[in-house]
Amino acid sequence: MKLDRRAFIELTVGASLGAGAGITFSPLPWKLTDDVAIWTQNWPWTPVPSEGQVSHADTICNLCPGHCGITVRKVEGRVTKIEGRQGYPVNDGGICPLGAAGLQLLYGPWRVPGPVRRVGKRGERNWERISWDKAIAEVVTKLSDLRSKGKPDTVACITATDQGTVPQLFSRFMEAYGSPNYIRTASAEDTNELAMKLLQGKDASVGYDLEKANFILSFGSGLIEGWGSPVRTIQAHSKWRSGNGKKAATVVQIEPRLSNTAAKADMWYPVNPGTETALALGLAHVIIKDSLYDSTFVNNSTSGFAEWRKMVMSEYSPGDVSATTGLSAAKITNLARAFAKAGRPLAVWGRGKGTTPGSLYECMAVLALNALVGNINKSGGVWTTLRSTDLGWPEVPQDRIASSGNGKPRLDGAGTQNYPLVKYRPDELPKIINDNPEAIQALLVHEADPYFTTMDTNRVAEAFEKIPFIVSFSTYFDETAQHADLILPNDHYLERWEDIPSPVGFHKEVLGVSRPVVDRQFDTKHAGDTVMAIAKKLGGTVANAFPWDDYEAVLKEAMGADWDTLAESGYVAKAGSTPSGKFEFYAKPYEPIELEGDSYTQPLTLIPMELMRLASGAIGNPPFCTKTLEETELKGNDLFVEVNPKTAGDYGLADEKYAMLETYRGKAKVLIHLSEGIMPGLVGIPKGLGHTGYDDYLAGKGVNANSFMGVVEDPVSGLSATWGIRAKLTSV
Amino acid sequence: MSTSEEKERNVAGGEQRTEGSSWRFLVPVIAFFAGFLVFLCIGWGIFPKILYSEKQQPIDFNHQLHVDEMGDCEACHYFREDGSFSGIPKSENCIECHESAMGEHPEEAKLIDQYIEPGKEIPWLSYARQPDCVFFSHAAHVRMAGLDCMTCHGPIGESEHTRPYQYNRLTKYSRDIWGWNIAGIKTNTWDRMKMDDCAECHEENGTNQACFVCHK
Amino acid sequence: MFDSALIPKGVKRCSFAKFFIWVLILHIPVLIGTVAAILCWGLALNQTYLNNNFPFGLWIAADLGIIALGGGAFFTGFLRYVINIKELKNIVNYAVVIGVICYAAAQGILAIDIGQPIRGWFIFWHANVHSMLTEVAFCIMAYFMVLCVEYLPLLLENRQIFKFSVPRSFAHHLHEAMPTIAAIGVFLSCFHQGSLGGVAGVLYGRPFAYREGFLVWPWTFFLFILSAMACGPCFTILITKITEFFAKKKLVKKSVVGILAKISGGLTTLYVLLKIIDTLGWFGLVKEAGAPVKSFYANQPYGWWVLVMEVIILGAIPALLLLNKKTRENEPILILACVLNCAGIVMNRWIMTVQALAIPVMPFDKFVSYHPNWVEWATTLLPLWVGAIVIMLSYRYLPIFPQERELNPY
Amino acid sequence: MKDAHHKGEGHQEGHGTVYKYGMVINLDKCTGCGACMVACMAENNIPFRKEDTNDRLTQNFWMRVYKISNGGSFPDNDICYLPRPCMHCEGHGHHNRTPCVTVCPAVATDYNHETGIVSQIYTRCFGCRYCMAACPYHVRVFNWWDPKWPEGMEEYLNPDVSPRMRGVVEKCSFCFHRLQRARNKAYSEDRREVHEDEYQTACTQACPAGAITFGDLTNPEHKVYELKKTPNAFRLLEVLGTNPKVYYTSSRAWVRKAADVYVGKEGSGVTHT
Amino acid sequence: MFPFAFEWINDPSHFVFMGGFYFALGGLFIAVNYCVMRALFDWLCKGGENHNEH
Repeated sequence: MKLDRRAFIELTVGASLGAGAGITFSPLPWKLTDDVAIWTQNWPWTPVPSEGQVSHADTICNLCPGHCGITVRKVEGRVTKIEGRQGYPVNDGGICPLGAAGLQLLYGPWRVPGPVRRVGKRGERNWERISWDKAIAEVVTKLSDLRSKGKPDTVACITATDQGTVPQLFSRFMEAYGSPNYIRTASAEDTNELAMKLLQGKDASVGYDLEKANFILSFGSGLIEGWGSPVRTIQAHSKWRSGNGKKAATVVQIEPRLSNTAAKADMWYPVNPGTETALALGLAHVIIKDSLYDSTFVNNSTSGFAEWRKMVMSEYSPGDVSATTGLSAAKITNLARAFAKAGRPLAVWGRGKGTTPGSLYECMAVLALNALVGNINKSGGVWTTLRSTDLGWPEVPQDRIASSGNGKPRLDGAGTQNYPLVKYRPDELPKIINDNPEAIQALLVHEADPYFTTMDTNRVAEAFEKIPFIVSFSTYFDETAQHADLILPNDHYLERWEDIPSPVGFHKEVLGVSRPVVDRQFDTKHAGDTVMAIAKKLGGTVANAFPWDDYEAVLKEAMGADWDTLAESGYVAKAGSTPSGKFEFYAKPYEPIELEGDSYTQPLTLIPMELMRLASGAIGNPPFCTKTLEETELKGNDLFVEVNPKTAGDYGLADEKYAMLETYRGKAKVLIHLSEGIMPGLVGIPKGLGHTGYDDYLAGKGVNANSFMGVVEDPVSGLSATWGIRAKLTSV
Repeated sequence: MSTSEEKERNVAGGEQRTEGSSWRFLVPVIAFFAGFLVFLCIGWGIFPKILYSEKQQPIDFNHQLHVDEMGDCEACHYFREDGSFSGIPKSENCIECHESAMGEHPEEAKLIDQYIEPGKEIPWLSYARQPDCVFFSHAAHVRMAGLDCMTCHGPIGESEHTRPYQYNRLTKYSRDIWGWNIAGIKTNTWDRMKMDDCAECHEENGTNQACFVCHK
Repeated sequence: MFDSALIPKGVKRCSFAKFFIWVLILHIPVLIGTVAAILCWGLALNQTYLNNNFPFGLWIAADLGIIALGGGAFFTGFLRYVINIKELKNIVNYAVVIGVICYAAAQGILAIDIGQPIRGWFIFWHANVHSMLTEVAFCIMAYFMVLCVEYLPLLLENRQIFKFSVPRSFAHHLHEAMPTIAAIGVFLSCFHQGSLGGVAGVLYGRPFAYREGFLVWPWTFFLFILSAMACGPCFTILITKITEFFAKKKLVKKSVVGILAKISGGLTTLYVLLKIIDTLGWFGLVKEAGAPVKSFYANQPYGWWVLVMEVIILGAIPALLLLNKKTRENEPILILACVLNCAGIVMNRWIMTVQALAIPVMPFDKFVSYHPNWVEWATTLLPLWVGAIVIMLSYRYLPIFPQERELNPY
Repeated sequence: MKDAHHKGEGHQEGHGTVYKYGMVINLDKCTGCGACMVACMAENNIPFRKEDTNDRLTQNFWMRVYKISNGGSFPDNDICYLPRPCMHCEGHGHHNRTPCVTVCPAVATDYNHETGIVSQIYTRCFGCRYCMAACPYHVRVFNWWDPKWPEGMEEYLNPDVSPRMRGVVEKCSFCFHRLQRARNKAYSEDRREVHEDEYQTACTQACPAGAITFGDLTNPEHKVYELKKTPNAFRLLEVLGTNPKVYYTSSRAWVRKAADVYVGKEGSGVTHT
Repeated sequence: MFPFAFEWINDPSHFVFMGGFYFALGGLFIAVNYCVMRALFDWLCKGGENHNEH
């Protein structure tokens, strides 16, 4: 058979048709189509979480001073969910966005993997891993060298709070080492404690019985935006709203901006910013004039009322106050009457989330209002919550160097003659260090991020440069850690035992203990153990100050009788001890807090906005929370400042367009958001953005609000009373 | 080939045929059937061999022996109190008896020095592992429907040796899921555990067939 | 010439070199389109400007448009084989070629548009018979097979293949069976052209696109069929004119084009009338639902001009131009009318998909506008270039135009 | 051959009773804190990206809190937060016409008569996104990217919810996996019904304000049964006839009016801040 | 797509939809096969003579 071209074509066509038919009648093509489709359903890069025994464990969230009880859901060893703990006296099952996103902080790439030493310049973020012994040895050599040079007082230590065993260990270490400079980060607690000292003569803070009050007058407090213990306050707000039909409580918000609290309030009075004290005194004026005040309480449980009354009645008539605050006299009078006549009225102080000290006079004026209607230490009123910082530990042995160091005055001037009652003035540190570079030779930072949270970020940066040796105990690579020389990472709050003091603004005392619900993820060590290890290595009296061998022993002993209930249920709710003692009216004349900058070149007023979905304290915002930010707050890497359309019209600013925000302290490009919710002439900037630490889920997004504002000293308390700054906005 | 001659041949439409004999037409037909048979064999015979590959279990486990010893399946494959199913036991279940060697079987020796002592989990290859998108509730089937293990897992309880774990290279599914017979013919219920098999059983018993009953 | 053995007898074609250069030039946009497609498949659909507000964008609008323009194939086939207008014999072949290209293009674009193309066949295997998209997928796939079968005889009539007796008799028998095949094609096309209309019409969650209707189907079902029948022939005429321009020779007699234009004119007028009635009916429906129609056209790029442009400028005017004889006969006006008609239909498809999604439904929704990015444009135009290459090949090697030899004796 | 429509009543009867799960969200209590959004993302393995804040329209949210305003000028401006999960629309008629279920070409989404929940099966969906066009509430989101968790973060993924892959549509499932677990528990106690407190969604459980109540709308013992009848209760886009399962209550008239398709006088629609 | 599939329900919409579809596909299948068979028979029985008009 001759194989010519035609036959060849016939052959191939025949064979290929046969092959086609053969394949079609075999499972090959159909099975492959099915399997390739199934392959797309199980791509190797799509994670498959491992199954296993589900268990729950209770602990306490330590991401903010709210200290909510949380229940952790675990699958075998993995923690998969953080939920609010049912029945916990503070938050009873609810949780806030930051608490719910806590796992992103536990497992995130921003965790410090182990003790690391800085390589290269500060802020360049490259580290080398070293062992714990070597790290501690390095700290010890540095500290003992300073001690030998007789300069123990040049060591400073910053912690978030001074209550609880770990902060007490740090303050005990500082005392044993010989430095008086143990400093707590600034917050409204400073002013509350100072007010309590002045007005009640007690070492206590202010607690509010929000749940039972039926008329809430809030002076700019972000009640449902993170004030006090956020979840507890939001649940109180729900009680006020759930009178099924008739309202359980009336809420009045006094704030120049329509915050979420103002929106949800029954009445929102936008007063000119900075004039809240005048309004408080004006309300007092009307209450006294109409003699609506609780005379029995005022007569026999207060002192200095006559003089205070004279001061209030002389200058704060509704007419004058309406001139300064911009609120009509009629409104002021009606508000005062409504407040006084309400069954259980309650005036609340602490602007925003209470992260800045604010004006002491304003705090005392608001407390005086409460005193006027006699709701001090009564249900639905203001409670003095005693603060116990002594844990019954033995006396701190001090050698010669230590006692000489402790003798020296504190760097930040707290407790010296010009600031007698103040315990800590953290916001002053940058100015002090910049004025006297040798002031601090070594800085220990625990559970705080001063580099980010202290006002006037540029000065802070300069100050940090001047401190030769910085040690951070941070669990995450936050700003301070990134500018530290050595990081001795503390365990994550889900990995460690720690006693948790009573939540901020809570009228009852709830002592909690957080327990490790997941084993250590990284080579971290409990900060208490690290401090004790350093002390033991330093030797001498510093070592003797710590008779315990590990932190758990410290905790058991410190908790004493409560330890059994704490170990079992994780918290102890103590009955509030009502201290006796008179309430003193502070009759000094009031001068308003002037803002930095001049009103001619900087016509606008910049005020910080504290958002519920944006962590503005030492903890960086986890990615889940940053994702929930509104598109009128953050877009790409630029944050929006809120401006009233009228103001924008006057200064040629357009919606969603760039503008240069300039103040006496800082300058940066921002986006403009026209909002009818803010008073003309004001510029609102969200607090909590502008991080450089953590990971680029958060780093580089927005500008740090603190970089625009500087410290304005409160004439009465000496703390920083900054509530804003004069600013200029020019469209770019 | 000049255009004229070429045109002429075109016009004729190539009708004159080469002088081949009349069986010439068989050439494509044979080619067709040859191709057909070859590819049929490839499809049915060789393809399954390539598609499925095989692994041995880490330990050759003797179910029969353990069932005689322990009583029934629930001894090792038990229900947790929240109703979820524990599945293949962890090595801590084995430690209860095999802390030290109970006989001189080589597999037990292997178990002890490779897994019990170092405290490692035994990486069992689960025959009936459903993909991640499937939610299978043993409680619903064993407790409520009263099915016995044999219906889906077959007579694994009486097996003396673990059969090799065959899995599909592409989808990573165990062969027990898509089925042993490439043609999809199912003789007993445990030969295949695909969606259609679940649907078939649900259909017969009138149980709910909404998507979220079996999917997650 | 190199490939003279393949060129049908009695026609003149340009040199193979010139032909090959043009094919190479066309390969540049094809390459760009392929790169865009690979980007979409490889890096997922974030490469486009589609988002959660605009799940449908240029791709779906182009799909609907291409299939409406490809309606010329089924309608011309319907006229030629079912209504038996013999004259159309000379253009039905080209209509089929255009149809194949359009339907292949639509399926190609869909393959890029869906998020998981590898399991796209689930639409057939796990079909939900109530969904308009299932109906579209089934009928497009089926009609594409019909079109391929209609294209097959043209392919077999290539000079070299025609030499073999089996293909020759197969082609002959196919011609005999063509009326039944065309009838099946019409049956299928009526369904999927309608379902494409139903795609938008059934969305009762979108007041802008929702139309009540007849039994199961919304009015848009019938409007889309009618508009496809009206504008399909126009598109065929347009492509024929363009081919004649590039081929620099007359390929189809004026009378044949005239018939198509006349029928198309009548149908376009009917379509515009029904479209106006439907729009008015829709105004009533929406008012009853409480949404003032004004708000549909309040957001800037989609102002009232959209409605005017779609129905009047690109609808009524071409209808009138095609209706009366004088303008229909005049060549440039005919081309203008065809262009306007086709543009009107494609715009209608864009409005029923992208604008329907742009109009905010919840009162507190923000209006967001969308425009396609280069990846979407490149992949949408990719089938256009591939189609051009296929037309060049078919024109060169297949006897598409029976009247060509008659019109250009040499 | 099955005779009854598997989606119809006959077949889905199953053994358990028929539930109709729904939600009542009190907008007076809701503070807009976003805990529901975060809890939902943590529970359902929802991915997050660095560039999420660039474009809100490609973000993946199952529960999204809308910030709505009455459009007044200072100081009469008022804002309200409106959490929007999936409405699990029931539609009308015997064969319900849930907008997204009727349009899905591959039955990747289905309305379950026994629980009233619209399921979404990610392995069946091939990403044609037609259901996203059909849903007027913007509930359905598409995986424009392959989800990727930073190194180490896959530890916290919840095994009850399978992480999705690129190219598929996903939406709020009313935390159905919790009903699956609750059923397991019920079966292990030899009962079929699931009590109100055994099956609550992640957002309901997390809400600090207790604004979200979840339960069976047809069961008088469940709280939602009463709450949905309060005079101030309303539903989003009621007039369209989607018959959603999520009710909202608000004492403010402008909030109630902001829910429907411009119902009432002309141009009563609200602008946005 | 097939009566044995999971989604298949014997109700009018399935019969109409799938019926129409299989009708169309079947029609096409028959038409094409008819032509193929006729072509093959021409080739097998008639062998040589052909008709070259087309």
